[in-house]
Amino acid sequence: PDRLAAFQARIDAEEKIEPNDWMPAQYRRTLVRQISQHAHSEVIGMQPEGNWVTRAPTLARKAQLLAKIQDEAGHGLYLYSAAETLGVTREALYDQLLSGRAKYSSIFNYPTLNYADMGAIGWLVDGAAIMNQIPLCRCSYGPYARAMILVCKEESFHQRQGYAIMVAMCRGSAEQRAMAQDALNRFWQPSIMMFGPHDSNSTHSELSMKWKIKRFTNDGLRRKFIDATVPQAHSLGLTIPDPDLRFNEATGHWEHGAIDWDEFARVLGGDGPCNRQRLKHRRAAEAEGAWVREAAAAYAAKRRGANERAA
Amino acid sequence: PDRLAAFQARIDAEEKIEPNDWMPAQYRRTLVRQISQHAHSEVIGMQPEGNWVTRAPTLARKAQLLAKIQDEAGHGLYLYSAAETLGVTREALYDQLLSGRAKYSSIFNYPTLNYADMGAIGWLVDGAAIMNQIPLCRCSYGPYARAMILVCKEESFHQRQGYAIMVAMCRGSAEQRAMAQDALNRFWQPSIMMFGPHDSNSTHSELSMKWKIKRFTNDGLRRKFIDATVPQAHSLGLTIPDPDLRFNEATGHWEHGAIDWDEFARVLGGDGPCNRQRLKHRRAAEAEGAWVREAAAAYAAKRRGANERAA
Amino acid sequence: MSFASCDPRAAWLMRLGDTTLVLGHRMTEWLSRAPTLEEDIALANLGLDLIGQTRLFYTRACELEGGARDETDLAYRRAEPDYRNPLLVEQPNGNFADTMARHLIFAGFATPLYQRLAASCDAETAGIATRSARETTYHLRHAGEWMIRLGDGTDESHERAQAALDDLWPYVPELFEADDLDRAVAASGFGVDPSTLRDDFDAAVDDVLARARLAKPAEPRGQRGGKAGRHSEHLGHILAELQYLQRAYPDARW
Amino acid sequence: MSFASCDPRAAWLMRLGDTTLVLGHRMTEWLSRAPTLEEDIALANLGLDLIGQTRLFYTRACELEGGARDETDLAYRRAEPDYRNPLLVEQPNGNFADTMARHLIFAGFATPLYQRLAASCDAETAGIATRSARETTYHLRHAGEWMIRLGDGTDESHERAQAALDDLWPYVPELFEADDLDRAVAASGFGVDPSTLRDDFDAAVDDVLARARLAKPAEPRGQRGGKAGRHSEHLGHILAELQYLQRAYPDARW
Repeated sequence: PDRLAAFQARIDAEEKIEPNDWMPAQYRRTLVRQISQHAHSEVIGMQPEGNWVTRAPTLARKAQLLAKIQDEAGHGLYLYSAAETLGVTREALYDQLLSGRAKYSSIFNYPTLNYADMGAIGWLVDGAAIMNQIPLCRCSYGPYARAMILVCKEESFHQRQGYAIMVAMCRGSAEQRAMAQDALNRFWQPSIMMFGPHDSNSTHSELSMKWKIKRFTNDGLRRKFIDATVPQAHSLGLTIPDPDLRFNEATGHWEHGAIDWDEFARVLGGDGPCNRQRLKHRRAAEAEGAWVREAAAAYAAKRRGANERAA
Repeated sequence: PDRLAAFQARIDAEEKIEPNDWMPAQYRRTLVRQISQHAHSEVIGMQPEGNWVTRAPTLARKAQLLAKIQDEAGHGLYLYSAAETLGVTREALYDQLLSGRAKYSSIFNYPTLNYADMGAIGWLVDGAAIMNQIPLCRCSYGPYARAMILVCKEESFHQRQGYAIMVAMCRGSAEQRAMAQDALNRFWQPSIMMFGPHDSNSTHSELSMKWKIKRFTNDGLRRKFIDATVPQAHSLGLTIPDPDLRFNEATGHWEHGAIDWDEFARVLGGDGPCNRQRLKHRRAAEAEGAWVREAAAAYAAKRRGANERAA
Repeated sequence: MSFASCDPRAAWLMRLGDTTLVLGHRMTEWLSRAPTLEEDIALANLGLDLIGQTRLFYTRACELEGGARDETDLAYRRAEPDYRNPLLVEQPNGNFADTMARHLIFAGFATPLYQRLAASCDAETAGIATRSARETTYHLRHAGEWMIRLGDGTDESHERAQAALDDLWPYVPELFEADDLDRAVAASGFGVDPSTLRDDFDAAVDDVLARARLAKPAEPRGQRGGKAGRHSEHLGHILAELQYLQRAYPDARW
Repeated sequence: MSFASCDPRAAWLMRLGDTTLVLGHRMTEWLSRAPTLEEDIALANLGLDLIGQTRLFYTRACELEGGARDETDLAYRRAEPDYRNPLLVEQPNGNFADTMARHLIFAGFATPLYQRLAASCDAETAGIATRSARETTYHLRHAGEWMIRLGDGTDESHERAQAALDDLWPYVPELFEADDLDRAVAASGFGVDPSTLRDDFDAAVDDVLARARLAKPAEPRGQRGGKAGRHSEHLGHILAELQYLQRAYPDARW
């Protein structure tokens, strides 16, 4: 209890908690869960965009997409490393992903169906991710906060790039504009769901706020995102697929219609359009790569043996 | 020696030899080799055409190509059955193919690189095959002769169909005409090689002639093919890729330039453009289907057991 | 919802054609890769039937629409959302059990559909349906016999067959959900309401699964969207290959 | 032989660009399928370098040719025989050993090629080559390290690595065979005669194979044709995917 009070005092003083510092078991658990989910999301998130790399319409767009997916793999690595500072192994976390026990952002269970989706993902999905993640740069846990500074910097580059793709599509042919609208239609709801359930239904929130893992409520972040995004959609000449969306002059905020939380729960629960496909793909890659990882380990062991004999 | 004389007398009298008749071991071996090579050729021959089924340019062409490849699989089945009447199993023959010990027509080791190849294969490859095979309808071995009657009927349909594709290509756009000429350029030499080495270098031939397995010489059949094909090429507006090709007014035959027999030997010996690819594909299909064949066998055994218990 | 054609009859027939086109494409991917030579022939046969049905459905649709488009326009010159096949048929071939399970589901759905469509008020359509029903009756038997062999074969084949069913079952509900277009053509006596076909499907499939010693998966909420033009990621890759020559050489005549 | 451009310098640079384009495409096929996350990043890097090189080679080729075409025309709007890459780079990815063996061969060829091209009489080309040589030097090290790990790892990995080398070695000779175009650009001081690169290639590869305990395959007669526009069956499938959007939407601006 004394330790707990001291811990809370450090948090309240905006000090960073570091790996070797004492922390409540619940704090550790919450962080492991959140960081590893984030890492898994980066890894699974490579697939929907990877779906268009071989078909990217120009070499510049191909390179851009490839670089973005590479960044995502890099984020996955940073985040697994941050999680490992809390005493878990990447293998154990990865195993939770492959066995379906761990969650990842449910947005990646939607398919990418036309090239404008590469724009919509950058603009909306990375946009929503940044809203969620910028406060995490000030998270009380040091390694996580530092990883997020790097991640956010790259994500905001991706977000601008995604918007630029949308601009190009909306300035292009009628078919391209239709693709852009179609992409927005499919990704809008899943994007605003990324902020999680309404505050009234949100678990884990209170403690996370107190421990400064989380600094804003789900609804607050969602509002901020919508306020930023609606004018962008209008300037693209696109229609937000929400007939109830309206600007509230009194509050100065955009108000959205009902969100289909049943769908959110279904997709999170494994029953989205691509959940099975995403995990199957990941498992197949793991299985097919097993002999390579074994070879690398065997080679490293031989080298160690040789070095020891030489020493 | 008496049996041999009686056997030869039957052959000379144009009687058919049937599976249960006595025959010289060499006659049996020659037939097994020839029939199984032919069967293997049908099976491997599915690949170069199969390469274009998913990309066939119209539904009519797709159906036509699919039906043709299906016929080839059917020919493979007939021919393996004919070979089995000589006391070998299809599995044993198939194993010779997969292990690389058995040969198949070397023409199928060339790649199909544009859609006109589907025309050129029908026109030239099936055309050459028919020239080789029509005499086999009168082969002294009954089951082979009967199989060849059926095969030849379908092959000649394929040949006409292939020529019709060439006509359509040559009547089409400039790009299509270029594809047709390119296909002819690539398939001409391999097609005239299909008749085998010059008579002066041909092994196996003499005995095969005496036993009426074979009725015409390689060069004779090749001449017949060239005489039939050159005017067709001209009527298509295509150029035969042989600068030395000329019509001999005295003999009334077309005379071709030198054939690259080194290449023939190389491709036959396993070093053609697609030899490795073709066998790899076949082996992969066999390996991937093993569990299905095992399941079918296990099910059949269970049914037999159940029927016996019931009886 | 938007229809793929202004004429509901044409739009509905196109949907049938899209379904057989995409499944036919998947079948042709098997060519020279089947577990036996006999099965190579059989799968080619299924593919040929499907492509044949596609041509008949498309051609009649184009006639009803007024003749501005033909089968090549429909098969080769449309974008992903214009295709209105259910998601089931664009799922990858996977292993042989996956393909047979997919085909059992397809044929279990298409056979009663075509049988009822044989009573269409449009004589042409009725004729196509009669012929097609004969074909898919054979498909149903073929896929059923394989599911029984695999389900009651070895432990490995049983496991694969069950996994195939479990993986594909989420695509079953979409087949039987009637939308506005289904209801419109059923009401006019031209087409069939797919929600009326479920009992026939269950009877056929239950019989096979019982003999195969396979468990029928619990009814999932299911994945849907293809009938409204919202597909899986697979369709785009199919079209890239299928349409390539027509797209690359728009002026050619093949 | 026919050149892919009237300007031999442009034709020769296009050949380099075709090579990196096709190999780059193969690399992108690995995305999210690598044995480790680190390797996913590494393979993406190789792909990025190759696509970057492609753009530079194509762009300079288009300038030399007179500017009527651009990199998009070259990458997306040509037919199979217009591409002049050696057959090596269009071979399928296969397993990880196949990909690493292919890349060892490519980088062992491209590194000395680019190093000498850095002395091109065309300053632009020399600059591109200098930059590219730095990249492929890293590729050579990366592929070499993996071949060593696989060759000297487990029995299984050794066998796969050796099989990969054996399968790909027939595509080695084409890389080093000079044709009229190679000789023309080499003579003018613009380009490099590839037949002069074989010793460097052998030195680099021999060193890796010795450390990997892998046997260097006997020199085969080899398969060739790609540099003259006569490809394997694989290239058509690559282009169907690569070019799809440009072919399907010729009026779009991306």
